Amino acid sequence: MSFLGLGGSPNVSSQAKIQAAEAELDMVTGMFNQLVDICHKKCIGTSYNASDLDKNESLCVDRCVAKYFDTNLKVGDSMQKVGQNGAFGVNR
Amino acid sequence: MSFLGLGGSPNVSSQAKIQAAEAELDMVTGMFNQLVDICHKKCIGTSYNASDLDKNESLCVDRCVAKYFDTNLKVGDSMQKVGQNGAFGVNR
Amino acid sequence: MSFLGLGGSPNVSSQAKIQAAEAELDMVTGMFNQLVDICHKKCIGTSYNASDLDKNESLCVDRCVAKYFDTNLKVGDSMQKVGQNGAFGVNR
Amino acid sequence: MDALNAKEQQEFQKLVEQKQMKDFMRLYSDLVSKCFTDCVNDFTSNKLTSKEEGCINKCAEKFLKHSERVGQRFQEQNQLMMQQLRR
Amino acid sequence: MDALNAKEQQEFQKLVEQKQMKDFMRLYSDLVSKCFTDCVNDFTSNKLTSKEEGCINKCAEKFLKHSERVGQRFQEQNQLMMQQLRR
Amino acid sequence: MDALNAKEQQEFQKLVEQKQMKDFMRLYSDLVSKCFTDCVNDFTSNKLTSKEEGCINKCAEKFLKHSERVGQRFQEQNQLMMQQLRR
Repeated sequence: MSFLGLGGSPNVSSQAKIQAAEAELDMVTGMFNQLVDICHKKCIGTSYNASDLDKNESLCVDRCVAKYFDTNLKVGDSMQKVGQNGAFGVNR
Repeated sequence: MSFLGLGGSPNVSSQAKIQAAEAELDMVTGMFNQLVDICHKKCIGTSYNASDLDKNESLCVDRCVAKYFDTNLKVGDSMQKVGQNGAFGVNR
Repeated sequence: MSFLGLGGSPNVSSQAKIQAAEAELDMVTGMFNQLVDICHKKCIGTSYNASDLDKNESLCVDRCVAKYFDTNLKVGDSMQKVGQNGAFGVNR
Repeated sequence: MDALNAKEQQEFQKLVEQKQMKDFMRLYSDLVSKCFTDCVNDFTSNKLTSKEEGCINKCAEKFLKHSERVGQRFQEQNQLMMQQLRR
Repeated sequence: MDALNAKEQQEFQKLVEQKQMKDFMRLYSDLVSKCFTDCVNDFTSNKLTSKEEGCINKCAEKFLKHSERVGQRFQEQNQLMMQQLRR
Repeated sequence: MDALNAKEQQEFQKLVEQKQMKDFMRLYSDLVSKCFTDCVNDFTSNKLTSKEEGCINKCAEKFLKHSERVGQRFQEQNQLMMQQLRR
Protein backbone atom coordinates (compact mmCIF):
# COMPACT_ATOMS: atom_id res chain seq x y z
CA MET A 1 0.00 0.00 0.00
CA SER A 2 2.77 2.44 0.91
CA PHE A 3 5.07 2.88 -2.07
CA LEU A 4 7.53 4.85 0.01
CA GLY A 5 7.71 1.95 2.43
CA LEU A 6 9.09 -0.54 -0.09
CA GLY A 7 12.80 -0.82 0.58
CA GLY A 8 12.51 2.27 2.80
CA SER A 9 13.45 2.65 6.45
CA PRO A 10 12.65 -0.40 8.61
CA ASN A 11 10.36 1.83 10.68
CA VAL A 12 7.98 2.69 7.83
CA SER A 13 8.02 -0.88 6.66
CA SER A 14 7.07 -2.13 10.13
CA GLN A 15 4.16 0.28 10.15
CA ALA A 16 2.97 -1.00 6.78
CA LYS A 17 3.19 -4.61 7.91
CA ILE A 18 1.25 -3.90 11.07
CA GLN A 19 -1.38 -2.00 9.09
CA ALA A 20 -1.80 -4.97 6.77
CA ALA A 21 -2.16 -7.30 9.75
CA GLU A 22 -4.70 -4.90 11.24
CA ALA A 23 -6.69 -4.80 8.00
CA GLU A 24 -6.79 -8.60 7.94
CA LEU A 25 -7.90 -8.76 11.56
CA ASP A 26 -10.63 -6.19 10.87
CA MET A 27 -11.86 -8.20 7.92
CA VAL A 28 -12.07 -11.47 9.84
CA THR A 29 -13.72 -9.79 12.84
CA GLY A 30 -16.14 -7.92 10.59
CA MET A 31 -17.11 -11.12 8.82
CA PHE A 32 -17.65 -12.89 12.13
CA ASN A 33 -19.86 -10.10 13.46
CA GLN A 34 -21.90 -10.11 10.26
CA LEU A 35 -22.28 -13.85 10.47
CA VAL A 36 -23.54 -13.68 14.06
CA ASP A 37 -26.07 -11.05 13.06
CA ILE A 38 -27.28 -12.63 9.85
CA CYS A 39 -27.55 -16.22 11.12
CA HIS A 40 -29.41 -14.94 14.17
CA LYS A 41 -31.96 -13.35 11.82
CA LYS A 42 -32.20 -16.49 9.66
CA CYS A 43 -32.29 -19.11 12.42
CA ILE A 44 -33.28 -17.81 15.85
CA GLY A 45 -36.93 -17.08 16.62
CA THR A 46 -37.82 -13.92 18.55
CA SER A 47 -40.31 -15.45 20.97
CA TYR A 48 -37.61 -16.51 23.46
CA ASN A 49 -39.33 -19.38 25.23
CA ALA A 50 -36.00 -20.89 26.22
CA SER A 51 -32.44 -19.72 26.74
CA ASP A 52 -30.90 -22.67 24.90
CA LEU A 53 -30.75 -23.17 21.16
CA ASP A 54 -33.13 -25.98 20.21
CA LYS A 55 -32.13 -28.69 17.77
CA ASN A 56 -33.56 -26.99 14.68
CA GLU A 57 -31.91 -23.71 15.55
CA SER A 58 -28.53 -25.39 16.10
CA LEU A 59 -28.67 -27.21 12.78
CA CYS A 60 -29.79 -24.06 11.01
CA VAL A 61 -26.86 -22.09 12.49
CA ASP A 62 -24.34 -24.72 11.35
CA ARG A 63 -25.68 -24.67 7.80
CA CYS A 64 -26.00 -20.89 7.80
CA VAL A 65 -22.27 -20.51 8.53
CA ALA A 66 -21.29 -23.05 5.85
CA LYS A 67 -23.50 -21.43 3.23
CA TYR A 68 -22.23 -17.98 4.13
CA PHE A 69 -18.66 -19.06 3.42
CA ASP A 70 -19.74 -20.45 0.05
CA THR A 71 -21.61 -17.23 -0.72
CA ASN A 72 -18.46 -15.32 0.13
CA LEU A 73 -16.50 -17.27 -2.50
CA LYS A 74 -19.23 -16.87 -5.13
CA VAL A 75 -19.37 -13.11 -4.59
CA GLY A 76 -15.60 -12.97 -4.90
CA ASP A 77 -15.84 -14.63 -8.31
CA SER A 78 -18.50 -12.16 -9.45
CA MET A 79 -16.47 -9.21 -8.27
CA GLN A 80 -13.42 -10.35 -10.20
CA LYS A 81 -15.58 -10.71 -13.28
CA VAL A 82 -17.24 -7.31 -13.09
CA GLY A 83 -14.96 -5.33 -10.83
CA GLN A 84 -11.82 -5.18 -12.92
CA ASN A 85 -13.26 -2.84 -15.53
CA GLY A 86 -13.74 -0.28 -12.79
CA ALA A 87 -17.17 -0.35 -11.22
CA PHE A 88 -16.46 1.36 -7.90
CA GLY A 89 -17.91 4.75 -8.44
CA VAL A 90 -16.64 7.50 -6.23
CA ASN A 91 -13.07 6.69 -5.34
CA ARG A 92 -11.26 7.63 -8.49
CA MET B 1 -4.99 -3.10 29.04
CA SER B 2 -1.30 -2.44 28.38
CA PHE B 3 0.78 -4.63 30.68
CA LEU B 4 3.93 -2.79 29.68
CA GLY B 5 2.32 0.48 30.71
CA LEU B 6 1.81 -0.50 34.35
CA GLY B 7 4.54 1.25 36.31
CA GLY B 8 6.19 2.10 33.01
CA SER B 9 7.21 5.46 31.62
CA PRO B 10 4.74 8.30 32.30
CA ASN B 11 4.36 8.70 28.57
CA VAL B 12 2.95 5.21 27.92
CA SER B 13 0.78 5.48 30.99
CA SER B 14 -0.70 8.78 29.77
CA GLN B 15 -1.55 7.16 26.47
CA ALA B 16 -3.27 4.26 28.22
CA LYS B 17 -5.29 6.63 30.44
CA ILE B 18 -6.41 8.68 27.45
CA GLN B 19 -7.33 5.52 25.57
CA ALA B 20 -9.46 4.36 28.49
CA ALA B 21 -11.18 7.76 28.63
CA GLU B 22 -11.76 7.55 24.88
CA ALA B 23 -13.26 4.07 25.17
CA GLU B 24 -15.63 5.32 27.87
CA LEU B 25 -16.65 8.30 25.76
CA ASP B 26 -17.25 6.03 22.76
CA MET B 27 -19.41 3.75 24.86
CA VAL B 28 -21.58 6.56 26.22
CA THR B 29 -21.91 8.19 22.79
CA GLY B 30 -22.68 4.87 21.16
CA MET B 31 -25.36 4.12 23.72
CA PHE B 32 -26.91 7.55 23.21
CA ASN B 33 -26.99 7.15 19.44
CA GLN B 34 -28.58 3.72 19.77
CA LEU B 35 -31.15 5.11 22.16
CA VAL B 36 -32.09 7.91 19.76
CA ASP B 37 -32.50 5.41 16.97
CA ILE B 38 -34.39 2.73 18.89
CA CYS B 39 -36.80 5.05 20.74
CA HIS B 40 -37.53 6.81 17.45
CA LYS B 41 -38.58 3.46 16.00
CA LYS B 42 -40.64 2.53 19.07
CA CYS B 43 -42.32 5.90 19.66
CA ILE B 44 -42.37 8.24 16.68
CA GLY B 45 -44.82 7.67 13.84
CA THR B 46 -43.65 8.05 10.25
CA SER B 47 -46.58 10.06 8.91
CA TYR B 48 -45.10 13.40 10.03
CA ASN B 49 -48.24 15.51 10.36
CA ALA B 50 -46.51 17.84 12.78
CA SER B 51 -42.98 18.88 13.63
CA ASP B 52 -43.52 18.70 17.41
CA LEU B 53 -43.68 15.55 19.50
CA ASP B 54 -47.26 15.04 20.65
CA LYS B 55 -48.09 14.08 24.22
CA ASN B 56 -48.14 10.33 23.60
CA GLU B 57 -44.85 10.41 21.76
CA SER B 58 -43.18 12.43 24.52
CA LEU B 59 -44.37 10.08 27.25
CA CYS B 60 -43.32 7.08 25.19
CA VAL B 61 -39.81 8.52 24.68
CA ASP B 62 -39.38 9.12 28.43
CA ARG B 63 -40.39 5.56 29.27
CA CYS B 64 -38.37 4.16 26.40
CA VAL B 65 -35.17 5.69 27.79
CA ALA B 66 -35.90 4.47 31.32
CA LYS B 67 -36.65 0.94 30.16
CA TYR B 68 -33.56 0.90 27.97
CA PHE B 69 -31.35 1.64 30.98
CA ASP B 70 -33.02 -1.20 32.91
CA THR B 71 -32.54 -3.53 29.93
CA ASN B 72 -28.88 -2.55 29.89
CA LEU B 73 -28.48 -3.67 33.52
CA LYS B 74 -30.38 -6.93 32.95
CA VAL B 75 -28.22 -7.79 29.94
CA GLY B 76 -25.12 -7.05 32.01
CA ASP B 77 -26.28 -9.60 34.60
CA SER B 78 -26.88 -12.24 31.91
CA MET B 79 -23.49 -11.64 30.37
CA GLN B 80 -21.74 -12.10 33.68
CA LYS B 81 -23.63 -15.35 34.18
CA VAL B 82 -22.89 -16.81 30.75
CA GLY B 83 -19.89 -14.84 29.57
CA GLN B 84 -17.29 -15.87 32.09
CA ASN B 85 -16.99 -19.40 30.79
CA GLY B 86 -15.86 -17.99 27.49
CA ALA B 87 -18.64 -17.55 24.98
CA PHE B 88 -17.12 -14.99 22.65
CA GLY B 89 -16.26 -17.03 19.64
CA VAL B 90 -13.55 -15.75 17.44
CA ASN B 91 -11.26 -13.69 19.61
CA ARG B 92 -9.34 -16.38 21.37
CA MET C 1 -10.76 22.55 15.58
CA SER C 2 -7.34 22.69 17.23
CA PHE C 3 -6.92 25.99 19.08
CA LEU C 4 -3.26 25.30 19.67
CA GLY C 5 -2.78 24.84 15.98
CA LEU C 6 -3.76 28.36 15.01
CA GLY C 7 -0.56 30.23 14.29
CA GLY C 8 1.29 27.39 16.00
CA SER C 9 4.09 25.21 14.68
CA PRO C 10 3.78 24.24 10.99
CA ASN C 11 3.69 20.62 12.09
CA VAL C 12 0.50 20.90 14.18
CA SER C 13 -1.13 23.03 11.54
CA SER C 14 -0.39 20.41 8.88
CA GLN C 15 -2.02 17.80 11.06
CA ALA C 16 -5.13 19.93 11.46
CA LYS C 17 -5.36 20.53 7.72
CA ILE C 18 -5.00 16.83 6.96
CA GLN C 19 -7.64 16.01 9.57
CA ALA C 20 -10.04 18.46 7.96
CA ALA C 21 -9.39 16.93 4.55
CA GLU C 22 -9.93 13.48 6.06
CA ALA C 23 -13.24 14.56 7.61
CA GLU C 24 -14.41 15.87 4.25
CA LEU C 25 -13.39 12.66 2.50
CA ASP C 26 -15.21 10.60 5.14
CA MET C 27 -18.34 12.69 4.68
CA VAL C 28 -18.39 12.30 0.91
CA THR C 29 -17.61 8.58 1.09
CA GLY C 30 -20.23 8.07 3.79
CA MET C 31 -22.85 9.88 1.74
CA PHE C 32 -22.00 7.79 -1.32
CA ASN C 33 -22.27 4.53 0.63
CA GLN C 34 -25.60 5.58 2.06
CA LEU C 35 -26.85 6.50 -1.38
CA VAL C 36 -25.87 3.11 -2.82
CA ASP C 37 -27.68 1.38 0.00
CA ILE C 38 -30.82 3.50 0.05
CA CYS C 39 -31.34 3.68 -3.73
CA HIS C 40 -30.83 -0.08 -3.91
CA LYS C 41 -33.68 -0.49 -1.43
CA LYS C 42 -35.90 2.01 -3.26
CA CYS C 43 -35.21 0.90 -6.84
CA ILE C 44 -33.81 -2.62 -7.19
CA GLY C 45 -36.08 -5.62 -6.82
CA THR C 46 -34.88 -8.65 -4.86
CA SER C 47 -35.98 -11.36 -7.25
CA TYR C 48 -32.79 -11.14 -9.36
CA ASN C 49 -34.01 -12.44 -12.70
CA ALA C 50 -31.25 -10.61 -14.53
CA SER C 51 -27.82 -9.23 -13.76
CA ASP C 52 -28.40 -5.94 -15.61
CA LEU C 53 -30.44 -3.01 -14.40
CA ASP C 54 -33.62 -2.78 -16.45
CA LYS C 55 -34.90 0.52 -17.81
CA ASN C 56 -37.22 1.25 -14.89
CA GLU C 57 -34.53 0.49 -12.36
CA SER C 58 -32.01 2.71 -14.14
CA LEU C 59 -34.41 5.64 -14.30
CA CYS C 60 -35.37 5.14 -10.67
CA VAL C 61 -31.69 5.17 -9.62
CA ASP C 62 -31.03 8.42 -11.48
CA ARG C 63 -33.99 10.14 -9.84
CA CYS C 64 -33.21 8.62 -6.47
CA VAL C 65 -29.74 10.22 -6.48
CA ALA C 66 -31.10 13.61 -7.57
CA LYS C 67 -33.82 13.59 -4.93
CA TYR C 68 -31.37 12.51 -2.26
CA PHE C 69 -29.20 15.56 -2.95
CA ASP C 70 -32.27 17.81 -2.67
CA THR C 71 -33.27 16.09 0.58
CA ASN C 72 -29.77 16.72 1.87
CA LEU C 73 -30.16 20.47 1.27
CA LYS C 74 -33.65 20.57 2.82
CA VAL C 75 -32.41 18.79 5.94
CA GLY C 76 -29.52 21.24 6.18
CA ASP C 77 -32.03 24.12 6.22
CA SER C 78 -34.06 22.46 8.96
CA MET C 79 -30.99 21.82 11.06
CA GLN C 80 -29.91 25.43 10.86
CA LYS C 81 -33.40 26.47 11.94
CA VAL C 82 -33.67 24.12 14.91
CA GLY C 83 -30.08 23.20 15.64
CA GLN C 84 -28.66 26.55 16.66
CA ASN C 85 -30.58 26.75 19.91
CA GLY C 86 -28.84 23.58 21.03
CA ALA C 87 -30.70 20.39 20.27
CA PHE C 88 -27.88 17.85 20.31
CA GLY C 89 -28.38 16.14 23.60
CA VAL C 90 -25.41 14.41 25.09
CA ASN C 91 -22.31 16.19 23.89
CA ARG C 92 -22.30 19.26 26.05
CA MET D 1 -10.61 4.95 35.75
CA ASP D 2 -7.69 7.12 36.87
CA ALA D 3 -8.24 10.87 36.72
CA LEU D 4 -6.45 12.66 33.91
CA ASN D 5 -3.93 15.38 34.76
CA ALA D 6 -4.05 18.81 33.15
CA LYS D 7 -1.93 17.91 30.13
CA GLU D 8 -3.88 14.71 29.53
CA GLN D 9 -7.15 16.63 29.92
CA GLN D 10 -6.03 18.99 27.20
CA GLU D 11 -5.12 16.17 24.84
CA PHE D 12 -8.39 14.39 25.59
CA GLN D 13 -10.30 17.62 24.95
CA LYS D 14 -8.82 17.78 21.45
CA LEU D 15 -9.97 14.22 20.86
CA VAL D 16 -13.47 15.09 22.10
CA GLU D 17 -13.68 17.99 19.66
CA GLN D 18 -12.70 15.76 16.77
CA LYS D 19 -15.30 13.23 17.80
CA GLN D 20 -18.02 15.85 18.12
CA MET D 21 -17.35 16.87 14.54
CA LYS D 22 -17.71 13.26 13.41
CA ASP D 23 -20.79 12.78 15.59
CA PHE D 24 -22.43 15.82 14.11
CA MET D 25 -21.76 14.59 10.57
CA ARG D 26 -23.12 11.21 11.49
CA LEU D 27 -26.28 12.74 12.96
CA TYR D 28 -26.69 14.80 9.83
CA SER D 29 -26.36 11.89 7.45
CA ASP D 30 -28.57 9.63 9.59
CA LEU D 31 -31.20 12.35 9.48
CA VAL D 32 -31.02 12.66 5.69
CA SER D 33 -31.22 8.91 5.35
CA LYS D 34 -34.17 8.53 7.71
CA CYS D 35 -36.24 11.37 6.27
CA PHE D 36 -35.49 10.28 2.71
CA THR D 37 -36.56 6.73 3.53
CA ASP D 38 -39.79 7.84 5.22
CA CYS D 39 -40.78 10.73 2.95
CA VAL D 40 -39.56 10.10 -0.60
CA ASN D 41 -41.26 7.29 -2.46
CA ASP D 42 -42.20 8.74 -5.82
CA PHE D 43 -39.57 8.23 -8.50
CA THR D 44 -41.59 9.34 -11.53
CA SER D 45 -39.73 12.66 -11.50
CA ASN D 46 -36.36 13.92 -10.28
CA LYS D 47 -37.77 16.85 -8.28
CA LEU D 48 -39.17 16.62 -4.77
CA THR D 49 -42.95 17.14 -4.68
CA SER D 50 -44.26 19.80 -2.30
CA LYS D 51 -45.77 17.02 -0.18
CA GLU D 52 -42.37 15.36 0.09
CA GLU D 53 -40.74 18.66 1.00
CA GLY D 54 -43.26 19.25 3.79
CA CYS D 55 -42.70 15.75 5.10
CA ILE D 56 -38.90 16.16 5.08
CA ASN D 57 -39.08 19.43 7.02
CA LYS D 58 -41.34 17.96 9.69
CA CYS D 59 -39.32 14.76 9.83
CA ALA D 60 -36.06 16.63 10.37
CA GLU D 61 -37.42 19.03 12.99
CA LYS D 62 -39.18 16.25 14.83
CA PHE D 63 -36.07 14.07 14.83
CA LEU D 64 -34.00 16.87 16.34
CA LYS D 65 -36.59 17.52 19.04
CA HIS D 66 -36.77 13.80 19.71
CA SER D 67 -33.00 13.63 19.93
CA GLU D 68 -32.97 16.55 22.37
CA ARG D 69 -35.57 14.91 24.61
CA VAL D 70 -33.69 11.61 24.60
CA GLY D 71 -30.57 13.59 25.57
CA GLN D 72 -32.32 15.11 28.60
CA ARG D 73 -33.66 11.79 29.84
CA PHE D 74 -30.31 10.14 29.14
CA GLN D 75 -28.50 12.60 31.40
CA GLU D 76 -31.07 12.13 34.17
CA GLN D 77 -30.80 8.36 34.00
CA ASN D 78 -27.01 8.57 33.94
CA GLN D 79 -27.00 10.72 37.09
CA LEU D 80 -29.43 8.35 38.77
CA MET D 81 -27.17 5.41 37.93
CA MET D 82 -24.09 7.21 39.25
CA GLN D 83 -25.89 7.96 42.54
CA GLN D 84 -26.87 4.31 42.93
CA LEU D 85 -23.31 3.17 42.23
CA ARG D 86 -21.93 5.54 44.90
CA ARG D 87 -24.16 4.18 47.65
CA MET E 1 1.35 -11.12 4.08
CA ASP E 2 4.88 -10.86 5.46
CA ALA E 3 5.43 -12.39 8.87
CA LEU E 4 5.82 -9.93 11.74
CA ASN E 5 9.04 -9.96 13.77
CA ALA E 6 9.02 -10.10 17.59
CA LYS E 7 8.82 -6.34 18.12
CA GLU E 8 6.08 -5.98 15.52
CA GLN E 9 4.20 -8.90 17.08
CA GLN E 10 4.27 -7.12 20.40
CA GLU E 11 2.94 -3.89 18.91
CA PHE E 12 0.26 -5.78 17.01
CA GLN E 13 -0.72 -7.59 20.20
CA LYS E 14 -1.41 -4.26 21.90
CA LEU E 15 -3.60 -3.30 18.97
CA VAL E 16 -5.48 -6.60 19.23
CA GLU E 17 -6.17 -6.01 22.91
CA GLN E 18 -7.56 -2.55 22.18
CA LYS E 19 -9.78 -3.98 19.49
CA GLN E 20 -11.04 -6.78 21.74
CA MET E 21 -12.15 -4.16 24.22
CA LYS E 22 -14.04 -2.31 21.48
CA ASP E 23 -15.46 -5.58 20.14
CA PHE E 24 -16.71 -6.56 23.53
CA MET E 25 -18.41 -3.20 24.00
CA ARG E 26 -19.95 -3.50 20.58
CA LEU E 27 -21.25 -7.00 21.33
CA TYR E 28 -22.69 -5.71 24.58
CA SER E 29 -24.51 -2.80 23.02
CA ASP E 30 -25.75 -4.89 20.09
CA LEU E 31 -27.14 -7.34 22.59
CA VAL E 32 -28.95 -4.63 24.56
CA SER E 33 -30.33 -3.19 21.36
CA LYS E 34 -31.52 -6.54 19.99
CA CYS E 35 -33.15 -7.75 23.20
CA PHE E 36 -34.77 -4.37 23.81
CA THR E 37 -36.18 -4.37 20.27
CA ASP E 38 -37.54 -7.92 20.55
CA CYS E 39 -38.73 -7.90 24.16
CA VAL E 40 -39.85 -4.40 25.17
CA ASN E 41 -43.00 -3.11 23.52
CA ASP E 42 -45.15 -1.80 26.31
CA PHE E 43 -44.64 1.90 27.03
CA THR E 44 -47.56 2.45 29.39
CA SER E 45 -45.15 2.41 32.33
CA ASN E 46 -41.45 3.13 32.88
CA LYS E 47 -40.71 -0.17 34.62
CA LEU E 48 -39.97 -3.44 32.86
CA THR E 49 -42.78 -5.99 33.31
CA SER E 50 -41.81 -9.42 34.64
CA LYS E 51 -42.65 -10.88 31.25
CA GLU E 52 -40.25 -8.43 29.59
CA GLU E 53 -37.54 -9.26 32.13
CA GLY E 54 -37.88 -12.99 31.44
CA CYS E 55 -37.69 -12.35 27.72
CA ILE E 56 -34.57 -10.19 28.06
CA ASN E 57 -32.76 -12.81 30.12
CA LYS E 58 -33.53 -15.58 27.65
CA CYS E 59 -32.73 -13.35 24.69
CA ALA E 60 -29.31 -12.41 26.10
CA GLU E 61 -28.33 -15.94 27.09
CA LYS E 62 -29.51 -17.36 23.80
CA PHE E 63 -27.64 -14.72 21.82
CA LEU E 64 -24.40 -15.53 23.62
CA LYS E 65 -24.83 -19.25 23.02
CA HIS E 66 -25.64 -18.54 19.40
CA SER E 67 -22.56 -16.35 19.11
CA GLU E 68 -20.42 -19.10 20.64
CA ARG E 69 -21.75 -21.69 18.20
CA VAL E 70 -21.17 -19.41 15.23
CA GLY E 71 -17.61 -18.90 16.52
CA GLN E 72 -16.94 -22.65 16.55
CA ARG E 73 -18.28 -23.19 13.03
CA PHE E 74 -16.44 -20.10 11.84
CA GLN E 75 -13.11 -21.46 13.01
CA GLU E 76 -13.78 -24.85 11.39
CA GLN E 77 -14.71 -23.24 8.08
CA ASN E 78 -11.68 -20.97 8.25
CA GLN E 79 -9.37 -23.95 8.76
CA LEU E 80 -11.05 -25.81 5.91
CA MET E 81 -10.54 -22.81 3.64
CA MET E 82 -6.88 -22.52 4.63
CA GLN E 83 -6.31 -26.21 3.87
CA GLN E 84 -7.89 -25.82 0.44
CA LEU E 85 -5.76 -22.76 -0.30
CA ARG E 86 -2.58 -24.65 0.62
CA ARG E 87 -3.23 -27.47 -1.85
CA MET F 1 -10.65 24.42 3.67
CA ASP F 2 -7.04 25.49 3.21
CA ALA F 3 -5.21 23.91 0.30
CA LEU F 4 -2.69 21.24 1.20
CA ASN F 5 0.97 21.73 0.24
CA ALA F 6 2.95 19.04 -1.59
CA LYS F 7 4.12 17.25 1.54
CA GLU F 8 0.63 17.31 3.06
CA GLN F 9 -0.83 16.08 -0.23
CA GLN F 10 1.51 13.12 -0.12
CA GLU F 11 0.56 12.25 3.43
CA PHE F 12 -3.12 12.66 2.63
CA GLN F 13 -2.69 10.41 -0.41
CA LYS F 14 -1.39 7.63 1.84
CA LEU F 15 -4.45 8.06 4.03
CA VAL F 16 -6.72 7.87 0.98
CA GLU F 17 -5.11 4.61 -0.11
CA GLN F 18 -5.66 3.09 3.31
CA LYS F 19 -9.27 4.18 3.27
CA GLN F 20 -9.85 2.79 -0.21
CA MET F 21 -8.66 -0.57 1.03
CA LYS F 22 -11.13 -0.41 3.92
CA ASP F 23 -13.89 0.85 1.63
CA PHE F 24 -13.33 -2.00 -0.75
CA MET F 25 -13.50 -4.54 2.07
CA ARG F 26 -16.65 -2.91 3.34
CA LEU F 27 -18.24 -3.02 -0.10
CA TYR F 28 -17.29 -6.67 -0.39
CA SER F 29 -18.75 -7.67 2.93
CA ASP F 30 -21.90 -5.60 2.39
CA LEU F 31 -22.35 -7.38 -0.90
CA VAL F 32 -21.97 -10.83 0.66
CA SER F 33 -24.38 -9.89 3.39
CA LYS F 34 -27.00 -8.45 1.03
CA CYS F 35 -26.91 -11.31 -1.46
CA PHE F 36 -26.92 -13.91 1.30
CA THR F 37 -29.94 -12.23 2.90
CA ASP F 38 -31.86 -12.01 -0.39
CA CYS F 39 -30.87 -15.33 -1.97
CA VAL F 40 -30.24 -17.94 0.73
CA ASN F 41 -33.27 -19.10 2.65
CA ASP F 42 -33.10 -22.87 2.60
CA PHE F 43 -31.29 -24.37 5.58
CA THR F 44 -32.18 -28.01 5.05
CA SER F 45 -28.69 -28.63 3.67
CA ASN F 46 -25.26 -27.04 4.01
CA LYS F 47 -24.64 -26.68 0.28
CA LEU F 48 -25.93 -23.83 -1.87
CA THR F 49 -28.63 -24.99 -4.30
CA SER F 50 -28.11 -24.14 -7.97
CA LYS F 51 -31.01 -21.71 -7.74
CA GLU F 52 -29.31 -19.93 -4.85
CA GLU F 53 -26.03 -19.82 -6.77
CA GLY F 54 -27.70 -18.21 -9.76
CA CYS F 55 -29.40 -15.68 -7.54
CA ILE F 56 -26.12 -14.79 -5.80
CA ASN F 57 -24.31 -14.24 -9.10
CA LYS F 58 -27.03 -11.97 -10.45
CA CYS F 59 -27.37 -10.16 -7.14
CA ALA F 60 -23.63 -9.42 -6.98
CA GLU F 61 -23.30 -8.30 -10.60
CA LYS F 62 -26.40 -6.18 -10.37
CA PHE F 63 -25.25 -4.56 -7.16
CA LEU F 64 -21.92 -3.60 -8.72
CA LYS F 65 -23.63 -2.13 -11.78
CA HIS F 66 -26.04 -0.29 -9.52
CA SER F 67 -23.12 1.02 -7.47
CA GLU F 68 -21.36 2.20 -10.64
CA ARG F 69 -24.46 4.05 -11.85
CA VAL F 70 -24.95 5.72 -8.49
CA GLY F 71 -21.29 6.77 -8.66
CA GLN F 72 -21.79 8.45 -12.04
CA ARG F 73 -24.89 10.35 -10.95
CA PHE F 74 -23.20 11.23 -7.65
CA GLN F 75 -20.30 12.89 -9.43
CA GLU F 76 -22.64 14.82 -11.72
CA GLN F 77 -24.72 16.07 -8.79
CA ASN F 78 -21.59 17.00 -6.90
CA GLN F 79 -20.31 19.07 -9.82
CA LEU F 80 -23.69 20.74 -10.17
CA MET F 81 -23.66 21.64 -6.48
CA MET F 82 -20.13 23.04 -6.72
CA GLN F 83 -21.14 25.22 -9.68
CA GLN F 84 -24.12 26.57 -7.77
CA LEU F 85 -21.98 27.34 -4.73
CA ARG F 86 -19.47 29.26 -6.88
CA ARG F 87 -22.07 31.61 -8.29
